[in-house]
Amino acid sequence: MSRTLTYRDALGEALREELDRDQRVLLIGEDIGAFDGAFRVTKGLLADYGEQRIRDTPSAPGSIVGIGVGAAMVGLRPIVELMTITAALRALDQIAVSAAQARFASGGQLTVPLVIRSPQGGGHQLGPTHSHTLESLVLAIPGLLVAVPSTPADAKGLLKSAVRSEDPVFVIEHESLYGARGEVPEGEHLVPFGEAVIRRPGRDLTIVGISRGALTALDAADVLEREHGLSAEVIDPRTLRPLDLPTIIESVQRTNRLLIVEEGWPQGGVGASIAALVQEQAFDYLDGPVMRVAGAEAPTGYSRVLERAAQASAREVAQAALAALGR
Amino acid sequence: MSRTLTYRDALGEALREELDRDQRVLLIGEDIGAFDGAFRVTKGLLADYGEQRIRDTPSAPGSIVGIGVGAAMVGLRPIVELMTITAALRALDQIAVSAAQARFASGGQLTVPLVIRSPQGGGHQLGPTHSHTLESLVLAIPGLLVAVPSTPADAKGLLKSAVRSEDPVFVIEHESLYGARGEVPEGEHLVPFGEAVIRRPGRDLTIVGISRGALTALDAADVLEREHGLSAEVIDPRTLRPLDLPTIIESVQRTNRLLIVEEGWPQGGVGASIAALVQEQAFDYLDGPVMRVAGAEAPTGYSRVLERAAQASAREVAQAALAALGR
Amino acid sequence: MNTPVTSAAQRSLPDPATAREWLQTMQLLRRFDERAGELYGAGQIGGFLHLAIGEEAVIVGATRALEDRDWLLTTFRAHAHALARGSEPAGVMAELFGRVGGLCHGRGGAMHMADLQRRFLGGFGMVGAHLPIAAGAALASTYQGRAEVTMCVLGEGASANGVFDESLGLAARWNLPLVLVVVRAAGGYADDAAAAGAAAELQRQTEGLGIKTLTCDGMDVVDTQAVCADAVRIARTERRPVLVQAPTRRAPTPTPTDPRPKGERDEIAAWKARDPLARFGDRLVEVGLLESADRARLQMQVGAVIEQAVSFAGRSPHPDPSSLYEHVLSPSSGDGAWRGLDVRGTTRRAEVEPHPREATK
Amino acid sequence: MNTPVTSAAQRSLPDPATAREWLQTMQLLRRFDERAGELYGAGQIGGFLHLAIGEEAVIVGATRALEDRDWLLTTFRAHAHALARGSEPAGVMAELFGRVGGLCHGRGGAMHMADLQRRFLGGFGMVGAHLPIAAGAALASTYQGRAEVTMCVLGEGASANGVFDESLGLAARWNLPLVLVVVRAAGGYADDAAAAGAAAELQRQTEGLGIKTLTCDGMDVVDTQAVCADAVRIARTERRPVLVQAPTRRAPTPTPTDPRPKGERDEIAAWKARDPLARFGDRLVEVGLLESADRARLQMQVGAVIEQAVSFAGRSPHPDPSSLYEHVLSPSSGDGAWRGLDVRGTTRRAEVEPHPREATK
Ligand SMILES: Cc1ncc(C[n+]2csc(CCOP(=O)(O)OP(=O)(O)O)c2C)c(N)n1
Ligand SMILES: Cc1ncc(C[n+]2csc(CCOP(=O)(O)OP(=O)(O)O)c2C)c(N)n1
Ligand SMILES: [Mg+2]
Ligand SMILES: [Mg+2]
Repeated sequence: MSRTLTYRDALGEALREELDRDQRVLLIGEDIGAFDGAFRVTKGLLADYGEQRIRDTPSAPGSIVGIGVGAAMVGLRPIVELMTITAALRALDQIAVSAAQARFASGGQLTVPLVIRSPQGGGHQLGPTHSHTLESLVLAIPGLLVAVPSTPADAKGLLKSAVRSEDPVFVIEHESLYGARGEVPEGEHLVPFGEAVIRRPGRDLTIVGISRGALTALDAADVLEREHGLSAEVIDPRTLRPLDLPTIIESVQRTNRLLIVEEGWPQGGVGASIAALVQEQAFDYLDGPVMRVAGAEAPTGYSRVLERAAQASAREVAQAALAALGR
Repeated sequence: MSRTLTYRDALGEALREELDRDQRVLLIGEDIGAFDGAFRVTKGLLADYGEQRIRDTPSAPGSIVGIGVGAAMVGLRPIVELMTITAALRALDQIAVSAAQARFASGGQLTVPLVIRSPQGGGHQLGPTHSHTLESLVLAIPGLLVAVPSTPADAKGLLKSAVRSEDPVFVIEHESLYGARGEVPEGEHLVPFGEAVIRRPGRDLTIVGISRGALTALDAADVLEREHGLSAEVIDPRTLRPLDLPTIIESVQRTNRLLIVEEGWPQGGVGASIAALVQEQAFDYLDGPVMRVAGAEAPTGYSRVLERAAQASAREVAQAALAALGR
Repeated sequence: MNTPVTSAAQRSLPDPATAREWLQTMQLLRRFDERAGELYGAGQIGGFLHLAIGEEAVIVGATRALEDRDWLLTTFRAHAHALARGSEPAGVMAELFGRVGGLCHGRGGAMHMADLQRRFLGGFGMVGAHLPIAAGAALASTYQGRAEVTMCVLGEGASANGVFDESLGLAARWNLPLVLVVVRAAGGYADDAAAAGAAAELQRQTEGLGIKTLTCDGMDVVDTQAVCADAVRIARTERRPVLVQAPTRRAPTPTPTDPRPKGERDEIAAWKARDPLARFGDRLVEVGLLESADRARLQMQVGAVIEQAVSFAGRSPHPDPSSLYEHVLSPSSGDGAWRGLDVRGTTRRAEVEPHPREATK
Repeated sequence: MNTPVTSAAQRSLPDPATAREWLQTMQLLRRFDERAGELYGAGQIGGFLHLAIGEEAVIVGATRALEDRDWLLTTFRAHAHALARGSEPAGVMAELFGRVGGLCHGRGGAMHMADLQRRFLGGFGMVGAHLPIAAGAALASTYQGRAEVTMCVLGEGASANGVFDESLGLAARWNLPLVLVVVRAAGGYADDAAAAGAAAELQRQTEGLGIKTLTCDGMDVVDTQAVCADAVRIARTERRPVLVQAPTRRAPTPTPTDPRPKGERDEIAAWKARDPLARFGDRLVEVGLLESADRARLQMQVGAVIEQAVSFAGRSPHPDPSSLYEHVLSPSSGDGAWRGLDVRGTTRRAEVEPHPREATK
């Protein structure tokens, strides 16, 4: 059975279910307990699970991740929350080296079943330190799985799968989606990694949307249908490592056109990766270049005008789609 | 006049010349003084310039960069050395936020003329913590210029230009090139940012090589000519931000084929960025997909066999070029 | 934990003009925050707006220990520091409105405000990130032979981050004229302010790093100024870092982005009794340094200044969306070779050579 | 700085079998390093090989304070710790050779060696990175109600990095059974080992963080073991972090990757007089716990073991290049959906649908 939940509560439900299911699961993060978490995802958990399992820490991102790594190596299933993905920049050696490479460096002896959760993305005028979309920095790192849920159901299902993973997983939540509502299956709902979902089938072009970009893509598809009679297929990869490239390629083989929508910076972005892969592997199917709509290559300004200008609207995405179709 | 110098000594010469030229230049880094720097780039500088200007620090990458940022804001021209680019992962918030966004966030009031130097790249069996190629993580960051010299002359000329830049610059040196020799102009030799160089002109396909990849590309071009009678044009962008895309596009418009050689991981790599841009902007000129030769998507193993396996040889690059040419 | 080391009453007051200036600046900060809070509620101000109601004494006291040539850095709780340092209230308010008339032309907002002319380097959103930057500023002064001091204001939350120890360690090693002012605001955002003995712990930690450590009553502007002036003097003349702990208490009323901690309902009254602005004003009146009418007049002037600021901010235009790439790089890098990569599917295509419709082959 | 707090002579020796085992393990470490140095010179071993000649006492003493159930982590100077913890010399040597018979199948090398069976988590190449990991391991033990202790060996260089303070702060806050052993090796790689008073400074810094701090003579295995055993006992029974400082002196002879510091030529003789292996062996002979012949026999056994290890390592095959992606992810993630993205221009093309020569349009 499913009911309507917010993205925030879907995450909270996943945490509770995993805490209930597996005693090895514990949460570590800044102000996740007494303060309920900066975005209230961990609301009430301290009262219900106690301070052994819900561990408040000061702001020390690198060490928090490192502690999670060590605890994971010695048998626990820690879930570490970083208050904002920008804090992950201070912890990137622990993420990229300690967490992601331990299995490899030890020849398979060590296992780091660690989950790192963090919000990213703009929309609330938080300016240059709290608004960025950094999934591409995380994706660059081999040995690290990356999930980017865009719906409450996926938020729950991907987080639960992340907790069961033997490998470290970075679950990147979108700050502007915490309040978004959607149907969420009750109980054991696991979204497998590496399975994209076609959010809307279509014939004329394929739009791949990353994180909240998947929702913008859906809105753009509406515009394209309503105003131009065009049928866009919208794909949400849901996880970036593993990436379900076959589903994207299969779609492009049918539509012969691809547009990628992401909020991150364009240089080295996820869109660039997918564009490079698709044109490498399906060049002969493409009737035009793989196009991208990315965030502007600039820090995020505080001004809401500048913040908005840095991200394309659904209408602008629709325009880019028209351009991709040569119109 | 020019003489033959090693890449290491060319860098050292650039440092000396800039220290002599501008009193505001000072060096900050781990063991750069008494120990001459981990790779001896700063050899003898402490004796010649004293401890006010050559500042040894302990291992605290984030704070070292942060100190450089503050000193740059208040009028100096600091050059910060990080012993290995992996250490930059621990300093990435200072690099990406404090250094790269201060000008923007302050509406143009603050200026951060900071140079960060760090070696990257494998070749010495240093295993998973000291061998990686992380230029794509640095490139992702708006507001940060990025130089990747592949020759001694460029090492000198780009570093000197970096010191004159009003914007923060990350100069990424290649660990395996410190001993490489080449002609280096004496005295004032400045390589401008955003000017790619065509290292070898050709007709049949374009190969863009990043950092040491440019040298591998040259070797591959030799193989292609000798063994296949093919003429490859080799382009070394030298700086990644700004990127001299016009030179690459112009070349592709002549050759209609592009292969990119880089040592970094493929997801979100520099190659993916360039591939995405070129197929977007020169699709109709391409007779086949933009192809990439990147480092394997894995940590670097200590074993020299595994380390070698993670990087393509010139011969493998030549093979990829043949594939790109549909042969 | 909040017990001041030196009771406020023991510190003698400064001269009347100075005392009045301090009071009026505190009034300015208070009224500005009250209005900003309202305007935030009304949707005129966005983002995280960290108010400083209750921190007026520590902010004014600390900044009044500085000379014009000194440098100042603070946390995300930045706009009050800009005001105290002398930035135009209109420019500060316009920044909160995200307008071109703002100190940073609407790019930084409350958390990242800077005013270089007043040697206020900002406004730093990441906890602790400004500590090494402050050390670097102090290094630049020393290196250039100028007797400037850098003051870095931080919340106690930053002291658990490794940059705290790293920066202090380097500042001590390099004899940097750096004054850290740790605002330990109970009832704040982070949980650890609640930990008993935290101030003593921090003192031990800091002294363990070899740093001279003082304490002031952050609820008393006179004491704060006196202790910080001492710290600044030591930093300037002895060229070494000094840390000042300032226990304070922010108003326990809900604020836009610091939601109200639990169980503090009864504390509002208690806080009012300690309100640093009211107490300082009362004291000035009591000792005859200020007439009650004068006090009201100062307050009225402040009110007028702030209404002008609000009005200026409201009239100032929004940044033009096309200015998005301004200040990403300096003009020296940005002209010609570089242009922001605005990937909108089509934008950059036009900038390259005209495209043939057909392939050349 | 290297003056031991407790003179070695004052500590009584353990029982003869134990003493012999310690001596022989020290001999093993020494001989292993000497051979490894030669093999490095001969090109059989690559990378950075950080030798531990002179650290035999601190390594054996510290690890002999642990029980089998306890966890151990160390720096890039890892192979000696693996040996001391009981890893097969053949597996350790094969790892240095980068062969499949190595502890980590040639993937980690000297700096990243681990042996999970012996609860040796590694081998961490980034200065200080292992401190929070060690705290996390200690947390896992406590959380699961097991009275295990985690020992984390670090160089004094790591104490200037913020992770040191962060990790100790959290370990203290959470009452973690963690023992840090700080090897302060003069004459080493980093410059700050030379700083006078650094040990006292670190003690002050650590105590400032509220951590119990002990000192041992890192050149004396008996003293090191005794002090570390004390630390382990406190950590285990009182559940709190303890730090042990161990001043040592690595042999000032040039080593493959720690080039010889300047002006230490005369120090070789001085070092020989303090050589922890020679001194411990001499003492055992002096007090009659060991015959000279026995000592030589132990040494011979060690020599034989090491030659076997060298021979094993030499015969062990190199990893197959096709195994490159093994252990990047676990089989549960790696099967099916994920495969390493080996971009060689052509590789992945074949894995997708067969390509039509012509476009479908
Ligand atoms: C590195 C980092 N992590 C998390 C945050 C989110 N954050 C914003 S304010 C705050 C609490 C800071 O407490 P304190 O330093 O005491 O300052 P106060 O709010 O009391 O002024 C946190 C954790 C941040 N800004 N930076
Ligand atoms: C974060 C980081 N920065 C720099 C290095 C390079 N490095 C390797 S060994 C070393 C010195 C370490 O000194 P110490 O911690 O005292 O250990 P010791 O060599 O004395 O055992 C440094 C700086 C590194 N490994 N990690
Ligand atoms: Mg606080
Ligand atoms: Mg050392």
